[in-house]
Amino acid sequence: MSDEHPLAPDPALRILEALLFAAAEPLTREQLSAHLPANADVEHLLDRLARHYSTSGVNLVRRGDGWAFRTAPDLAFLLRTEQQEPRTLSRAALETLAIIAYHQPATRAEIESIRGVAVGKGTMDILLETGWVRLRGRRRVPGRPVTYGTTSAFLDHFGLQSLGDLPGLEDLKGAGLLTTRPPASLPLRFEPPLGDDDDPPENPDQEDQG
Amino acid sequence: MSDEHPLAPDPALRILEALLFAAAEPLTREQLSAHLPANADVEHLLDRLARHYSTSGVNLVRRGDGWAFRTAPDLAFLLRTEQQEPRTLSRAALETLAIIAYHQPATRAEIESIRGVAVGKGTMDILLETGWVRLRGRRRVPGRPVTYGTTSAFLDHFGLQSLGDLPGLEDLKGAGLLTTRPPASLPLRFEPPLGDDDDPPENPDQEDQG
Amino acid sequence: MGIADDWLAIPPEIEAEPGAVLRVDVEGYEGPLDLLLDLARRQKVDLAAISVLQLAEQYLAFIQEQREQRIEPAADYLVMAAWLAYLKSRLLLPAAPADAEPSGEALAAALHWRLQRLQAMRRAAASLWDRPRLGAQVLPRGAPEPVEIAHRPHWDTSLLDLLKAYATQRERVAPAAYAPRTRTVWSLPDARERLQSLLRDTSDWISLDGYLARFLGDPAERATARASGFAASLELVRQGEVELRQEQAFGPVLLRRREGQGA
Repeated sequence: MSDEHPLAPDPALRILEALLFAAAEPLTREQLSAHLPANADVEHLLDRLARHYSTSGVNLVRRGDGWAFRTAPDLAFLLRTEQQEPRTLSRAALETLAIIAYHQPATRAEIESIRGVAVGKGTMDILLETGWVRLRGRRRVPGRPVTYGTTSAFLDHFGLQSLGDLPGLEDLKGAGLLTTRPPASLPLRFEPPLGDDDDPPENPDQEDQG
Repeated sequence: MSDEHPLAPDPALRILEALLFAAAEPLTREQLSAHLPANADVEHLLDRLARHYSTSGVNLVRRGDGWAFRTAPDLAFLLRTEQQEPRTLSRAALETLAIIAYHQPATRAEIESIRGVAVGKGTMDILLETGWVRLRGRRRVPGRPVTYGTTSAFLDHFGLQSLGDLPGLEDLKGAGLLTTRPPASLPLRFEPPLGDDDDPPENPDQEDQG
Repeated sequence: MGIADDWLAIPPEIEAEPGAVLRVDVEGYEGPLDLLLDLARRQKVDLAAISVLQLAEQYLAFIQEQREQRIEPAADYLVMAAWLAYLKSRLLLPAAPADAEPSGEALAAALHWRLQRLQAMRRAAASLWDRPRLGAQVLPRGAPEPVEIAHRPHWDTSLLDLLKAYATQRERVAPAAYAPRTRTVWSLPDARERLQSLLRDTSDWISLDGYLARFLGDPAERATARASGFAASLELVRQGEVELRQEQAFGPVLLRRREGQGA
């Protein structure tokens, strides 16, 4: 296999190549043929050029009436660079996340009843942005409120194999994080605070929306 | 002859192709290799890519530390109708640019002694504004005069791989015309702006401050 | 410092003389070197083969011509003229044996070199400009696809932060079992009654603290017992039943039943 460019012999293709490369906008067949000999078959030349570039890092693509070179779609990732910026969760977001983790699936009302304050929309948006919280479904109660749960990215980030690895209340007390034992009236982890008329959480497979 | 692109099998070449096509400015080897596997021989890949495009309507060219795709110079006739002359320089500015290019790092006094006339402030401003000339540092002589040199945009604009490609550089060197003092055969102190106690121009690498 | 060193120095400001000749840049020339180069070109020979003497004469003639038209060339042209006149004299007169000044040939060679260098730079400028230039004969990518920078937040939240947050909330909402501590308080009538029953049996001075110690097993009650006991003893003094004595500040408080009282 040679690295020699197979287009070399055809001046018309070289001209098309240069014109399309240098153009700020897609060029129409008319614009292109103005630079070619009168008898040139522009359509055919464009097809050849497109085929030639089809496996290349750039492709010749049709855009409306015109033609343009564009980065091959599978290489689009090259044109994005990611910059990490360290950020800290607000206390409200962290507390809300903790409640979702321990009480999922949890509705906003349930989170608020545990925290004792309203959960701001921004807080929930940030948690969804972290990729640690997702919508799980809807509770089968009047109003069908949305329920929230954690994602596998949550487990990844916090180094947990499964949700079952979250320390229980006794563990928290043992670690000195809890000094009093919360009364049994508060729901334990993984037990959504179900009212008498609540359905149990649905099957997550049916419930998942993402 | 097939129109199939012979580069298809090599993902690294496709990546280079896409990156260089997408950029208007030359990209350095470091910028490119950031997107390639650690063991990739970027220099070799660039050579292959340049050879591949050497007969094409678009060429891969080296510009100082960077590489860029540019339309083939022999197709200039195509573009003349499309493009307006982007920039013209006064004779004084062009001469000053040439003196800086061939004598860099050069002080204003050196430029003036070559041209035999003072360099207007406007001339230097225009050259700095083109982005082709930059301040390089200061000469280590009394008064510490500023020195000027050219930029990579200068190489890009004039289609030079490196400063070594300046037209006629070797001949000028051989004829002793690129010194700021007359050759030793001329028993004359000839540069009024510089006194006996001046150092010769230093090694540019030592002198550069930015 | 010879004149050879001076001709390129920044010329001193020449005072304008009212009504005198006009001082102007020589039209079309960028300085004396440019003028010399142009005169050299008119010799229609290669610069390398040019006669410097002839060039000096042409220059001086040109300047003279200007002055005859009552146009005074700018100072640097005149400095060059002076230098060329000097050069000419060095070239024409034989050098004295002990002459410290450079020879006319050396001066001529130096001028020659300067003219060649200027001409070389002019040619270099022209050939630079004749190259296929970017934006004129060579074009970059017309529709560059700029690299997007996606800012990906990196959350520095640890599992410990999470657990603390959870524990804090659970504690915050846990109903506190608040039981006010009940304290034994001696009432004044109690204290009085106990003092009376104590003093009934003796007529000696007794220490208030010592007496309290007898009654109280629980040190927590000592403060209230002392306060109430002391207050009750004052009351008994007022009623004439008891005498109080204290030897020194903060010393033990002693009390005794008044003679003739009680049993």
